[in-house]
Amino acid sequence: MTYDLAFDISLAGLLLAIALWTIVARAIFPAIVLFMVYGLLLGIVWVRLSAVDVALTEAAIGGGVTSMLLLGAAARLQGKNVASEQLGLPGRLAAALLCIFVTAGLAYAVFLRPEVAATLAPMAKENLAESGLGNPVAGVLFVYRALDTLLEKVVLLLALVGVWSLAKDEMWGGIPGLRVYAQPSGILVYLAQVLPPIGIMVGIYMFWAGANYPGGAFQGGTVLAAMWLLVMMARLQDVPATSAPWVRLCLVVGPVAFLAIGLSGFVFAGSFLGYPEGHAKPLIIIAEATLTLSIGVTLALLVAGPPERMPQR
Amino acid sequence: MNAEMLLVLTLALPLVTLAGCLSRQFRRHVAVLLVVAPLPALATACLLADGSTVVLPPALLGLTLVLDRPGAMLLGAAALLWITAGAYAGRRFRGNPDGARFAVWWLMTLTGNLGAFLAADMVGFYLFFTLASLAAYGLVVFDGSPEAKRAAAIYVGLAVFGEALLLMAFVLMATATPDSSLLIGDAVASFATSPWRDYAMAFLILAFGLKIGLFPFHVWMPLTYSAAPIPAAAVLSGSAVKVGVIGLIRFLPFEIPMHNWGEVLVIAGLFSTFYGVAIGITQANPKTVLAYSSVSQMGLLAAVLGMGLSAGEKSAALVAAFSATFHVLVKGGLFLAIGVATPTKRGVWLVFVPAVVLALGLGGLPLTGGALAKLASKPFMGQGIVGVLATLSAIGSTLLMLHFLRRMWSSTTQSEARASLLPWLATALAAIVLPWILYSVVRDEPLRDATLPKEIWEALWPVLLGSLASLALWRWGRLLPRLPAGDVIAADKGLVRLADASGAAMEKIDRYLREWPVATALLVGLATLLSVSASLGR
Amino acid sequence: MVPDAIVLSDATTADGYLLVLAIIFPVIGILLTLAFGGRYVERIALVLLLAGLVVAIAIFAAVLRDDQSLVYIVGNWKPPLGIALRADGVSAAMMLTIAVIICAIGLYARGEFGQSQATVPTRASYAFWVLLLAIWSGLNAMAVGADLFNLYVALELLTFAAVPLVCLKGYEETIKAALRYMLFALLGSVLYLLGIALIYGAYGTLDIALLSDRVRPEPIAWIAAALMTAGLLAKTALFPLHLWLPPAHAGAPPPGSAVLSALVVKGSFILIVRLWFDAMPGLLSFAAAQLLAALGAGAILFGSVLALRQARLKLLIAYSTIAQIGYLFFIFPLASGDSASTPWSSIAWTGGWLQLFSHAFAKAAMFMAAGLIAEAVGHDQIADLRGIGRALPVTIFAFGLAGLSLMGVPPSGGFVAKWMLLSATVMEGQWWWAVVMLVGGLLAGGYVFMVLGKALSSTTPPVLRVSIPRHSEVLVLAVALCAVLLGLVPLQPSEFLTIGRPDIHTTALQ
Amino acid sequence: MTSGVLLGYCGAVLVGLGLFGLVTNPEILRKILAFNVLGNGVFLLFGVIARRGAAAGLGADPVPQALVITGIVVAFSATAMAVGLLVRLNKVSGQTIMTSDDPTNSGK
Repeated sequence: MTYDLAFDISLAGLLLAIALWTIVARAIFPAIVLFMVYGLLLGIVWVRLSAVDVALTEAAIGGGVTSMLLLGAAARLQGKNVASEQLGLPGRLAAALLCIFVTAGLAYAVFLRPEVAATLAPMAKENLAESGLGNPVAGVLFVYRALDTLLEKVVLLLALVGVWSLAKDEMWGGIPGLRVYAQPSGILVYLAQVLPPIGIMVGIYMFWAGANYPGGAFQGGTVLAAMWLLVMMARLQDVPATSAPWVRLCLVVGPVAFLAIGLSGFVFAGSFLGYPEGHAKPLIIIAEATLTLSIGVTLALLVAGPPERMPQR
Repeated sequence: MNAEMLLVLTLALPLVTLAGCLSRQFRRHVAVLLVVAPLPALATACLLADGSTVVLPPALLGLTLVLDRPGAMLLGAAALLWITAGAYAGRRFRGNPDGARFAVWWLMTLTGNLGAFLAADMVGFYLFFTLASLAAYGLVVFDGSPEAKRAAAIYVGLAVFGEALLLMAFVLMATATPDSSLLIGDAVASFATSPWRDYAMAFLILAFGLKIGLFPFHVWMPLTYSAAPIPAAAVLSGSAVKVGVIGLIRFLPFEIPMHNWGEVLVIAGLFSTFYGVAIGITQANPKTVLAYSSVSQMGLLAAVLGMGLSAGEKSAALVAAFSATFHVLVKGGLFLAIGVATPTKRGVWLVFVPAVVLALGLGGLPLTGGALAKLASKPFMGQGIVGVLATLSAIGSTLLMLHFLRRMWSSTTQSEARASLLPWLATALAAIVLPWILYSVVRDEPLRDATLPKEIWEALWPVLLGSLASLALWRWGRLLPRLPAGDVIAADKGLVRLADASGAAMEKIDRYLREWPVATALLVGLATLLSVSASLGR
Repeated sequence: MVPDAIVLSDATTADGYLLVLAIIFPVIGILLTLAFGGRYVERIALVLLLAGLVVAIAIFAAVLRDDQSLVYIVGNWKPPLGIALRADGVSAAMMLTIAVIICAIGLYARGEFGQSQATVPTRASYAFWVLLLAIWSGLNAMAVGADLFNLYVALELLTFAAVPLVCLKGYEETIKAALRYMLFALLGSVLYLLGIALIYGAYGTLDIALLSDRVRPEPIAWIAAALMTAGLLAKTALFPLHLWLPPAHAGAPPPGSAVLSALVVKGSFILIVRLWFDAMPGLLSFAAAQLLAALGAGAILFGSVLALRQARLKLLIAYSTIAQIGYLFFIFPLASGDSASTPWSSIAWTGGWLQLFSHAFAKAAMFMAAGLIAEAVGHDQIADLRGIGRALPVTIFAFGLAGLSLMGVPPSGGFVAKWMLLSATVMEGQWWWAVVMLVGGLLAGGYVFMVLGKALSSTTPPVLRVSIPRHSEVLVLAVALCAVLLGLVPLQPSEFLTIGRPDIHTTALQ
Repeated sequence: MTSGVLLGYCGAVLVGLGLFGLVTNPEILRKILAFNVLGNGVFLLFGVIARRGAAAGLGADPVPQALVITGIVVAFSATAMAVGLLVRLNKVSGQTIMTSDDPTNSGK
């Protein structure tokens, strides 16, 4: 037990130190690289909290695509004008006091634990059998709170539309301005050749296993996205135009399938997003499979950014 | 045609005419119809003397219309004035591309004006009151001159302010009325038990006082009447102001004597009476002089109502309505006279002579409506200080009106000489005749009382004194300071500067609050404050 | 003390599926246009606008007919495990308002974002239609959501649709505004999420009806409620958290401004009301209610004065939105008082919602009118709008009608709302809010007449760059007339807005 | 002190740190980064609550976990959109910081 606690304390200490560094570091690049490490550490923290599904998600997103996104942005920003708008010392001190106060308040809230911990775990477990799933988190995401998941996919797509809408008028439907390496270094090409097969296997496994074990569409999709981005950045494959029909199809196939299954629930299960008895698992697998693909493409395109050039004819 | 139909038609015809203005074809000729629109109102006033009520369906706001005696008198006189002024305006704007625009504002003001005399529920009254007030903006600003714009801006600011006060008064009254009734009668009756009656009274008196131009809310009157085109000034000063009078008549609880509030009205009214004269005689523009005369006359009316309120005399309302009716026609008529006065023989006989009769009528010249009004209100004014002041006010009125006649004479031009005299003469005739017809409605005493030598003398000597004073004014008037129209609002430069400075200060604060660090810190601070305040319990 | 029995059905009602359709229809549109590359985006959008309008009317009719809430249990999983959708009278009225305004804006936007035939749309027009649909979906989800986290997702849907709408034109200023909006809204979302975490940790459910039974007045609930409210206030742009609103609402294309100002800021407001009146009825202390209303009062004063000082028409309207949002917050002290047995039977409850609806119509009409004016003359400098009333009489008339509703002049929804709220101040003895409301009306009169005075002045009208189609003008007028028609609501607490409200007394939790 | 509570405090500190960065750092990209740290802190609180709700043989309550997964997706979408806006702003105006801008009374 004490080892555990010691581990947790050092983990938390490290995490906070890195977080502090990312916040106060002067230069942006080290901050983002540290943020990547921080994301991975957070993944470990989530494992410590017995939330492996979240751990995978956090590592894939926080340590992975978010950092890619931020790095890409940092590389593209021009002209740094910091000093003039820096908040004065009194202002920073006041802000620091405020933040310490907030932290104290939240710590107090954490300290105020109810006598009986509120939980839906028993209920979630109890009803899981009906869906045929083994992973209760997947159960919440695809059975109990499927509406949230569906709407969240719409949010994701909407974010993509939002990012695309930042394109110049004449570039609409063109190719995203992902930073690709004109003369990719050997290591990048090597990685881009070796990693994707493994990554794709991992991704597919993740969604497949997600039904019963930690993992799922989102984590799988994230891995797929990372692999695809790697391939594109190494110029092993061209970045597709955002108007390409297959891109559009990949984007919507998951949400469409999920929505179709949901609507069929009206007829076959007596409720929207309900599953007919005995067919829950295959339907969820179909939804997850298609969603994995869609999420992968969406995330990758989100990282790739708005269209910036037109395809050569 | 039954009574309900007629009542509805009174408002419907102006509205239909207004709706017709949506058509371009119709708009081109609408100026001619300004005479026609108030006709049903005149018919209503003549045919339905007392108490006809009609409740409109909820789809029409559930308005309740009623025609009682004071309402009928004012409605009739107002309709007459709207007809004659409409004829004047129609002639002036015929073929004028701006005519349609003028007509739209005209018809809106007309609807609001007539509606206010008929409304029996608070929402309806507020609706018409507001319509009349706000639509008049378009009439005031019509010329587009800088003075007109300034006048209109001040006018609309005060009008909206008055409406805010009135709204609060109505809400206070409605809240105190049982069964969520919105009828004015019910609301006034519940004054007796209302826990907010003093607040309601204060708001009522402020709101209506503003409308009838009691000091210091009179500032808009000289400005607007001077700026508005002649026919508009005629209906605004003649008719539209009476919305405030009918408001006081309808909403003051005469059956529940309120001594203090009555005194407030009397003091404010009498002060305005003399203030209007004092400032009016320094003015050069005849329209402005007439405006100050309105301030003075409305003040006197408020004093009569105030005495009635103090004493709990319901008949004061009827007497006030009678005086107001006379004032509708005289004031409207005199404005029209300004428009048609020419320095020709025809002008002297057909304009100046009747104008002298009308003008001195305001001073109480024997055998005019003014004398009848003074006679009718005498019992309320009593023999004390108020009575004396009321008599003295007649001297002031005479002085002011003679000053007006002189100013009108010296500012006549040939420009509008071709304007028809008919509207003016009709109005003048009505102003002379109508009071004699209506007197018996108001008072039980026989009409011949007014012709007794004693009464004639009592009415005559203030007029004579006033004339003497007028001679003095003629001789030494140049020594008087020239005050700008709108007197106290001349200080508005300071006010504007103050408003501007505070606006700039708020702008600065706003800019600071919209700084990112400030706003985010405020957000967090607010969360803290909210949790603390939630913990304080009920 | 446990509140009295909560009468809330937790089974799907007969017409409950309509609630799902209200959320899903726009989503189908988004997916279709993404799949087909937007070739038919305008047609798809218009068909779905019509379908959505029908659904909204059907929901309104069903609630009116059954005199009870519509409920839908998604996937047949009852709360706390599953998610319920509920539409009470307020939701139904809200959704109808949303539907009418969105449809009007859709028709209006055909001028700017229409497609001539089935060609590939331009960037802005494609994005506009998708974002409009997304906003509708988000708003409907906000109106019927009964689960705090589901509402969070809906809130994000709304934000993610609203932000790109702000910078659709792509100017530097609009991008800056969008970024500000985005970051501030995100901070708001995080605070809201934080509150959710605390709530779930303490009470084990996020369902509003269940929470109303479980929440106790205790520190964790206070902190959670405060965090969630603060987050939502940031998204509602209540003073002094309005930093993002003026540039965002003034910078968006006119149909976008209309939908943002009329509807989007109201989405988070509904949630604040649900939070304090439904989820945590015992927590709305006198002090908290006064605090919220005080912010509203600040909004009215600052927003109105700042509106008076703007040189640009769209900025003036944006600041007026800040002011008008302020009135909504008077519902907290005035509906939670002692003058009525339940908050929803109070006159302030009806007045507050009516203010929301009539402002929605009035503000939509104003921004639409401003759009037509800007299109016609190529700018929106108020000083240079002299005589525009003669060039665009119907538009200015509509603007004026909308302005009168904002001022609270009868007949208009704004007047009825103001009357009711004023009555409530009298009944509750909280006269200080009445003073603010009256001053607010005065200032509103100031800025409305500032514009009308210029527009109606008699100088020769400005030369129009393009002529404005008659039907656009009539559309704006129709929206403004909706605000006027709301003035026909009787001056009494509305029965409809109490449908489906729990029968508990807030005073029960002391 | 259990590890759950410890990590809860850790989340609270992350919230404070993120908030500080979001409030004070004028660079927009750093604000976005700080927002992510802030979000992580909030998610960690969910995690602590999930852990606290361990029952029925599950190591943690699955409901908060699912909420966090949804939350992470939303946060990522938000980051992507904010970054997109920032890059565009930078391209148009060369800015990388949040200036105290005023809605201009000038242009169109």
